Amino acid sequence: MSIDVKFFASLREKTGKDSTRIEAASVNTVADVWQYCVSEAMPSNTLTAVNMEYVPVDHAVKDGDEVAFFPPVTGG
Amino acid sequence: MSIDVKFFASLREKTGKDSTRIEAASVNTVADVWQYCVSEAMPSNTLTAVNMEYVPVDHAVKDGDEVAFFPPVTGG
Amino acid sequence: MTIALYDRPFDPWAVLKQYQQTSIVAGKYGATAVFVGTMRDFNEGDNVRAMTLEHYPGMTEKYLQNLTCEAASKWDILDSLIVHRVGDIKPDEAIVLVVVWSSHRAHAYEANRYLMEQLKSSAPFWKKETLQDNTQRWVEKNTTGDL
Amino acid sequence: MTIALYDRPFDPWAVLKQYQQTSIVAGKYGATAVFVGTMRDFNEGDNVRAMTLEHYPGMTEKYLQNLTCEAASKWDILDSLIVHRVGDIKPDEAIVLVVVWSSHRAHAYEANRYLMEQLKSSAPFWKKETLQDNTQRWVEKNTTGDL
Repeated sequence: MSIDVKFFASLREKTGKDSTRIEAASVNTVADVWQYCVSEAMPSNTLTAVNMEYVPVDHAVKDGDEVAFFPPVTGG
Repeated sequence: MSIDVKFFASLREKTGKDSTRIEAASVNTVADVWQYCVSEAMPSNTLTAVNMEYVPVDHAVKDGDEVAFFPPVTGG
Repeated sequence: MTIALYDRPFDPWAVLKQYQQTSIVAGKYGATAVFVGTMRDFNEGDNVRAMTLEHYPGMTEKYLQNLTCEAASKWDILDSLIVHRVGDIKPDEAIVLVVVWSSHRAHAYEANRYLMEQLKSSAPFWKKETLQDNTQRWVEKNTTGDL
Repeated sequence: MTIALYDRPFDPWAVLKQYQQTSIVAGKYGATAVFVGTMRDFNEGDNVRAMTLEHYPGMTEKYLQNLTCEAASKWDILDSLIVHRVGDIKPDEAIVLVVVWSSHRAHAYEANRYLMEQLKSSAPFWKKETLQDNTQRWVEKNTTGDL
């Protein structure tokens, strides 16, 4: 299946990835998407979203999803 | 002794008094000032101030004080 | 810490902006909490045409000044501004403006709320409303700040 | 219920006044609660020259829109406005403006505070600071809204 993956802020810089599309059969959850894209372990404070809604890392992903990884937010 | 007395808002209208100076020997407390000036009893929700600070009705008054009577406030 | 009584209409945003530009040190405050109370054209089920705000000259200023000092001692605030209308007021005109500048939002929010609640419950102002049929009535009691 | 992201400096008081004049029905609101977050020229003991606010286009808008709807269901509010800067920001520029109009001050205050706390803790924005010596660093964590 095809998944759009995005990294923001310090995670974008650390992983050296911005936005990428992956085509993978072996990917079931948000955590799998990270593992597929990045060799290092996901930092424990990473926030994860699917289709622009916050989800836990064990959230299932499906074809066409947009999966995002980012550090704690600091707006306002 | 000489005391300046002020009435505000609905109390000013009810008593028909605005600001008045009394010269009285028999006046010891804020409550006495009311009694000296007004024939009716003081409404129970009346607020009282001496020299522009809130005080209870049994507060002692002295020569030269400014004593004020007013209803619950409704600013803001 | 500034308080002011205005006997004519004022634009709260213009007053606030002006004060901020002239009195607040740029770059030092992170949080500005503002409350504006505006005259509505209805109250307790009746249409209201106009209002007169009576106050106790001298005590009003003293009360508000003491209040701002008290807030400054309770919270970590850089400055505060209270502006209150007196005299004749029309619907949609601002009655009160309270502003608190702080480095921290919790202090700005809480000090602002405190100033408004104290002002509403204790500052010597009294509202007299003129209804649609030109009858007048004193507003008896302010609402509490509870939900 | 309006949200907007600005990629250039804005005058919060002018934006607020303009919105109020065009979108809020005169005479119906009694309480306006406002919060403005402004960039300071210091943070965690260091002088800060500039800041870049990154965000997640699409999710930011969605998050803020859902948040305003949630607040409107929790409190009795007439309208709300959230404006947030993105991109390059200089000290003393406004970062965020949150306004709530209501008939009742408790609702205006509490909804405003809620919007700010949620925005701070969950809206997908990230600050990168440029210090005096031109080094850059990501702000790691927002402060809590506690005293």
